[in-house]
Amino acid sequence: MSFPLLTATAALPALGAIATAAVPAARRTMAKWLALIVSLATLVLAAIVLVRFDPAGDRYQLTESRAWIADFGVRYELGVDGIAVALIALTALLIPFVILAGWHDADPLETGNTRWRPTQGFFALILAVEAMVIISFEATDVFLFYIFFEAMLIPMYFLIGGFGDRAHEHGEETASTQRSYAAVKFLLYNLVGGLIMLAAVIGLYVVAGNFSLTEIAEARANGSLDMATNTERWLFLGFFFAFAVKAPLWPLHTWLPNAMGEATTPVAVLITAVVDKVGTFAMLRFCLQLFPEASKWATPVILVLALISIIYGALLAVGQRDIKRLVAYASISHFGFIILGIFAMTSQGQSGATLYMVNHGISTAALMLVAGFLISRRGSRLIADYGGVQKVAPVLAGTFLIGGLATLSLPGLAPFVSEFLVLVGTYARYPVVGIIATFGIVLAALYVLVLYQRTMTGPVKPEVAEMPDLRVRELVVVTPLIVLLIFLGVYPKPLTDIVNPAVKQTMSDVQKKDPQPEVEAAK
Amino acid sequence: MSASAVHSLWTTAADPISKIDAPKIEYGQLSPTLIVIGAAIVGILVEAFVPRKSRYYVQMFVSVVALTAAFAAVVGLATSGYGTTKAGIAAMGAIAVDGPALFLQGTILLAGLVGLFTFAERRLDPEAHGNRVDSFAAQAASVPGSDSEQAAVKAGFTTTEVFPLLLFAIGGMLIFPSANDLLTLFVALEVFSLPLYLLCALARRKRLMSQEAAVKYFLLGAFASAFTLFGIALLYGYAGSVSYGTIAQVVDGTVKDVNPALADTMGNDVLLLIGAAMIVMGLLFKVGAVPFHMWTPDVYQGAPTPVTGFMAAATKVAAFGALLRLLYVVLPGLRWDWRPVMMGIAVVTMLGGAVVAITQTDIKRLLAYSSIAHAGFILAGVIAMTPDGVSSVLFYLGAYSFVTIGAFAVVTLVRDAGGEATHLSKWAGLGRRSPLVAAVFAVFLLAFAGIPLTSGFAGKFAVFKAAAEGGAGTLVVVGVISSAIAAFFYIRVIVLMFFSEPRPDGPTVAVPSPLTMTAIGVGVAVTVVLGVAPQYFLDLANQAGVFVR
Amino acid sequence: MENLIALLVAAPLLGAVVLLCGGRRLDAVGHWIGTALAACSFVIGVVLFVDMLGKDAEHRALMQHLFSWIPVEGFQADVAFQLDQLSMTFVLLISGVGSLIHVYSIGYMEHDERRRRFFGYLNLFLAAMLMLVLADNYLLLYVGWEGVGLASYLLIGFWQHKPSAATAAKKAFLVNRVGDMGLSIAIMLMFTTFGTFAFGPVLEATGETSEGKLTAIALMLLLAACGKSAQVPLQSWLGDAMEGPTPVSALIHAATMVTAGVYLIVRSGEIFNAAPDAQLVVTVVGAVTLLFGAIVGCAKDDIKKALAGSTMSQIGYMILAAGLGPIGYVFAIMHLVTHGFFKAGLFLGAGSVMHGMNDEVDMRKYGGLRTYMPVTFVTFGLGYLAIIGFPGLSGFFSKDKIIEAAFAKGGTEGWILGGVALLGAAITAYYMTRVMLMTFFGEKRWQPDENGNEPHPHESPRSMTIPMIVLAFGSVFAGGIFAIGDRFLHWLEPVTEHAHGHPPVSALTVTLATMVVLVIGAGTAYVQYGRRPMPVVAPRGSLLTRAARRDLLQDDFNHVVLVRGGEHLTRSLVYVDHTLVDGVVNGTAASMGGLSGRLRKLQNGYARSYAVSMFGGVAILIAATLLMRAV
Amino acid sequence: MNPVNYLYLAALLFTIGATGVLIRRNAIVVFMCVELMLNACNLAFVTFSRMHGNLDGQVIAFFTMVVAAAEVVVGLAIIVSLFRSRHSASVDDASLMKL
Repeated sequence: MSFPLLTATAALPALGAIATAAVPAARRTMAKWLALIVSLATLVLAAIVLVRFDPAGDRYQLTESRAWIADFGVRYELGVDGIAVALIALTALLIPFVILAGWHDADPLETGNTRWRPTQGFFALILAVEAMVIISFEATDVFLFYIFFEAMLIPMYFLIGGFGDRAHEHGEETASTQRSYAAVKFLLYNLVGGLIMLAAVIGLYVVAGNFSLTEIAEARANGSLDMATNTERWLFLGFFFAFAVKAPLWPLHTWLPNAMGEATTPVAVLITAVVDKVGTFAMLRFCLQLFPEASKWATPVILVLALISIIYGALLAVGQRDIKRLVAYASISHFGFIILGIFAMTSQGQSGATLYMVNHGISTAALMLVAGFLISRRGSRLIADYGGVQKVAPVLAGTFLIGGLATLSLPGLAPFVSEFLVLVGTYARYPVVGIIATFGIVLAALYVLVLYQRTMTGPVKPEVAEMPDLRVRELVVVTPLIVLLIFLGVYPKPLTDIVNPAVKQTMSDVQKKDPQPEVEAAK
Repeated sequence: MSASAVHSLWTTAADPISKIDAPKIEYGQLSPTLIVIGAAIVGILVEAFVPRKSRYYVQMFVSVVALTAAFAAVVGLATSGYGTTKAGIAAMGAIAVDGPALFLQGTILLAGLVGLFTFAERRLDPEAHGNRVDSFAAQAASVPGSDSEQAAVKAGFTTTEVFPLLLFAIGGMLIFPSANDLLTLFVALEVFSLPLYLLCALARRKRLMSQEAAVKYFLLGAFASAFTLFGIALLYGYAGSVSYGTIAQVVDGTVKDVNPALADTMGNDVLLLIGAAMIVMGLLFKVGAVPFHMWTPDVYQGAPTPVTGFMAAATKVAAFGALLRLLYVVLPGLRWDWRPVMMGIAVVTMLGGAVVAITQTDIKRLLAYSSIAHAGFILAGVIAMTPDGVSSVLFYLGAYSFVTIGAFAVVTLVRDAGGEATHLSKWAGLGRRSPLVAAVFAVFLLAFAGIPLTSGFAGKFAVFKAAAEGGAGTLVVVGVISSAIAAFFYIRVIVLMFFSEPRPDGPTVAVPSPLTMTAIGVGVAVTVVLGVAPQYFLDLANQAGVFVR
Repeated sequence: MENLIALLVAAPLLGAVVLLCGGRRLDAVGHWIGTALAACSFVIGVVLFVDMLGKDAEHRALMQHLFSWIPVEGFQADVAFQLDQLSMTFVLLISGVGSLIHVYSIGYMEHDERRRRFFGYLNLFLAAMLMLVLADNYLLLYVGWEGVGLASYLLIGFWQHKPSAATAAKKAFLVNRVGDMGLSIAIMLMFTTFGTFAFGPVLEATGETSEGKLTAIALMLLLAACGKSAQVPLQSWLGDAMEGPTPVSALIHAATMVTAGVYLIVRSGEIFNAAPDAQLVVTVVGAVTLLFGAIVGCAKDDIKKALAGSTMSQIGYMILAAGLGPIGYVFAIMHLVTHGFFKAGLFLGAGSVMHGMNDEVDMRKYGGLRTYMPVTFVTFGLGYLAIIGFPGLSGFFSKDKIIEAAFAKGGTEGWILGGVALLGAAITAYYMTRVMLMTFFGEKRWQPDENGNEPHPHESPRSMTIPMIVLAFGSVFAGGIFAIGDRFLHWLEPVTEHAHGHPPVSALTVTLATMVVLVIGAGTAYVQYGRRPMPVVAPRGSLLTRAARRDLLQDDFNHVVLVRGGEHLTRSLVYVDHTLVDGVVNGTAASMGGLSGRLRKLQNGYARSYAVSMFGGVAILIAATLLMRAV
Repeated sequence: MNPVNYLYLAALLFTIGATGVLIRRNAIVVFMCVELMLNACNLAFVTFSRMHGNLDGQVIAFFTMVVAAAEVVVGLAIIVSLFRSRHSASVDDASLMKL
């Protein structure tokens, strides 16, 4: 067995987390650097995975398989297809920026207490999340995936509840109560989803007898394992519910605004840009592969929900008074697009959805992190507290605008490619749905531009008059993201080349063909 | 009733004594129990003859040696195949020596050993008059707050009787799951119950609550065992024998020689059903299943925390062991009658425990209710009626007991002026004051909540899996729902510890001696190991999954 | 040769990148870099033009394939350029006028400390606009399409500290987005219909699909065009867009960007030809806008807003012509080009005036400026003559052709459209004369502003006047050069095939009619504004006037229906999200708590009640067991 | 006479005992009721032993007595200590812990 690259990619941040947590209280900066270095090393490993991955090769590559819990029919099986590779790369890429952006977010308020070591905890938890996210992208064993899909909640929970924005308009007391409310809400929502999934997982075992994704999918394909229609549907629902909570899909979304609003910005980025992707990813990998029939059966409802998410999320984003909540609702709208693309069941839709996961990760990270820098300067998340920043801090405003334009998927920036693919893919099969979804792009323009106008333009508010422009550290965070946004917007080919084969596979799993263009159909 | 039968009764009674041949006892196979009981008796003698100053150490020594030896014996028996191939009935049909018995005895002994450490902890309470004291009353006989109590405290008395009591309890628990006839079952039940009643009354602080707990536990326990006994009587009346094997045969109708009297009673299933129900009730009482659970919160809260921990862990193990044997060996022929009923009980137990726990404000009561909910989960596995069911239950018990002892051990550390600070509000901000302790407790809570990568998840999964395979899918769904509800209050505690500001009058965390540290350490270790790599223990449980008839 | 095409786009793009990322150290030279790169792409354009003239008409189109952009299963989008006569026309117009306006801006923006950024944006605009007209498929066109939208957003809002400017910019972008929605839906339709959206394949395959499909596509394209070219019903943004610096208004909101809609329709000619109904709608939209803009133009006292109205109306002419099909395409483009010259000229003139008048825009505060700023007066005057279609000047030829074509549509439609076109011509003459008179004639009406410094009207610097002069030349001669001998027609015919329309009345009659209405319009204006003194404060005016001042109330409509309605919708949704969606969850949690609290009561601490529960329990147990046996 | 009647008696005694546990307040009395229940069991054992004509029942009866005695020892100890600290043997007074 060759060097277990995938295991290493996940294990490195895990070990890094332990090491970081072990750093003594006084050596705060050391912990930060350690975490940063580990995350960068992980990035390198991810890059190696990306390189070693051969789009033309087998569906799952770099596979590893070890015995684990034979009694539960569980094996330690890893393997990546194009979609997973892309998302692993995204994760590994974003974490260093998250860490950099959160450099000072976890400095302890009272330095006297030597027992309490928030900084170490903060960065250790971030690395732990990274490890778990990566391995859940790699897992090709349903149980293994489930384990980390669930376990991921705990570090996230502490990240949300334990660390919040420094200055809060209502004072630290309310802040902490709201934080813990948000954290609990996050955990319970996802835990309930996970537990319902657990029932389905057990059901799957009873039906299939093991958890190997490849084996089950194969057995489903060649008919050696046929589920009763209702069984399949129930199992599908069990899985989908958990993923829909994580994604999040309307009406299971309300935890996201609270979580993103109360958490520190880097953590908010972690949630929406990385962790939530596991949900949509899992729909693509597990729902469609394991329960193709049920997926098709549920498609109409899911499409409607996705549509609602798109419009509803956008409208609510327009109505927000809080920058971070606004971005959160925008994300809900975007997740609607992703799910739409997945269940449109066309190559364009699914490729689009996959690209969308990556692009949305980058664009939201850019927008949210800049927003975070803004908030950290003024100490308020209320849009109304800003105005005329553009005049005071042009670079900040500029980057903010670019992030916003990416969010409204301006052509030339990465999100446009994915969003358009999703729309085209959806339209090809469900024209009405496609057209309704298109309204989303107008609403997106609305909430982004309103946000920009209210915060950045107009007469300079006295409170922001002394606001400093972006610092070097912050530029280091934002610039690469923006460059990436533009690059992937102009030349997404490298990404699509990796993704396309995997999508073709998925399409064959669900036995769906792309609708023929009318003209060719006529011929 | 035929006259001949009566006559035969007389004649056999009139036979010369010499006819009775001495019973044949397999001392080797019974050694674990014998060692522990023996040690307990030694402990009594120690109390009688060893000077007070050195009793503590001697008792410690005796108990530790005994438990270790007993555990070694269990391992020895298991390795020499008594768990699998050589499994059989010992002591003239009174005791079964087979896989489940040995597995559970092993678990009980280890739990007992860990529990013993928490019993022996003497660093937590502030020194009274220069004597290190443990969490037991200086002199149980003295009235709380009286001069005699003061004197006892001043003299530095400590109730070292707890050690022999603990050993007796463990001895009874060792017999309980391996009892192979109803009489042994009943005797074992009493043997481990009575010491526990006493132990509950021996708290050093909050003695009134402690005594109240003891009274409640005792009266209700006695009440329950009366029912059990009557059930035994009825079953005996039905089958004409109290040995499991015979009863099972009678139930299945495969019994060899049917004398007219037996034929008479055999027809009468009412005896059987009522009897079975009453015995099962007694066992359900011990495991704390709704609606026989109501003693649990009060007793758990009032009893000295080390006792609570030990009780919560070991009693459950023993009682579920006995329940398994009863249902799988004696009453399999009856499963269509009891299975639906047990399902109902499992459902109400899972939900009831979880729901009521939501609004608890005392950490010990909270854990009590959580233990009720867990009893429900385990019942789900019991109901599976498959070998997987047995092994999953065994695994769950093993995993659960150590988490429990560990959790209660942590509870003993958090103290303020009035002893242990068990009110939840006092735990606010514990994570800030002493992150390590809080983190450890969080781990236990997560295990209780069944979060993946903890033993709790592995156990829950095993049990639910067995239940689902056994065709009890509804139980899985209910179980999942109640886990969701349960998660809520485990999370509440974590929130309290980590996300809320510490109170100025908050409790301090005492630095324990290696004893308690070991207890907690073992708890954490087991939690993590069984969570990450449970395979070995699952195999163990699988091998141990077969009862001997 | 074709490898030069990419450079057309690359040059200004480079400029944009350099200027926007360059930072303060480029402030000194920024405007030069920008201008140089704009000029550079103009030069390349000329080179290509010359080269193109060298070839014979059929083989003039050049293609350049750069790289495949979005390769996905069954979906092929390339970054590829196509340079045919149509594109070439635009390239020259855009880069030419663009360069001039760069030069102009050097002077105009002299005192603005963010001049570098201004030039960056201008270059960005050029790049996007050139990509728009050079793209060889609709998706790439879409990129340019939104690119110019972005540039216009940035430039309208260039003076962001003015809330009005920021709002105007936002409004422009949003309205355009609505149009863009049309374009993207059109592209989706093409994809599902033809499996591609490259010009060549799509336009060839039009024959192979139903008219219904084509009509749908055409209407969606029209929607896009309306958004970009400020046609009814998406015209509302253009007036506000005048918040931007005047060069921007000249370049983007007069000469080039707003005409992109016309380009789109002409470019998609085959589709429209095959969808008559859609064409009819196009002509109607054109006609309506034509009048709408004209009327608005009559009422505005803000010189730029008046010109904006006129722009609307002129583009209305072009759209109308484009709607007429093959008989109109060429004239649409021709008018577009000439309009590009004179309207740019007019705006630059206006800018020059404002420059001299402390950025005063209210024409009622002008008057008699001809003596103060002669060059501006002359150039503006020439532009004026051109736009009203004074015989011999550009506007005359191009507009006249359109009116003819409109009549040539035939049938009642023809008469109606022609009539509207004529009426429009009259109104044009009227409001332009009005502008002219109010600005340059009569006696001076300006007073010191509140902080007492009185404007000192003066001629603008060379950098500003020269572009004006050049454009004036354009507005004078372009029309003639194009029209005489149908040069322009022959030049474009290979791309947009041309059909000769036969107006019911002779061309001469039409021309004469045009002259007549022209005189009437101008005359009325003179009677109203030339003869009697102009009140500094606008009189209340007739209902129509007041409506026209408010852009015929369509803003109020938008405000009431869209803005207010939207606000209510979002606010109620926020409420729903918080109370309903969230409430359900929190409700469940709360009810759980309540249930728990109630069950707790059972645990009342009395041992005997516990015993009761046990007793009851065992009773139930027995009963149930027996029951199980019974059933 | 039919031994079954003794069973009825046993059941009766048992029920009386159980009822006593439920309705009496004094801990001692409650405890006596429990003992009564145990004795009811004994009666049942003996009767069944008689019916089945084997000695198991009688043997069990002896065991039961011993166990009962043990219970008395432990029980009284606890109850007395409770009484001494509260000066009341009422089980209802002992309700510090509830909810």
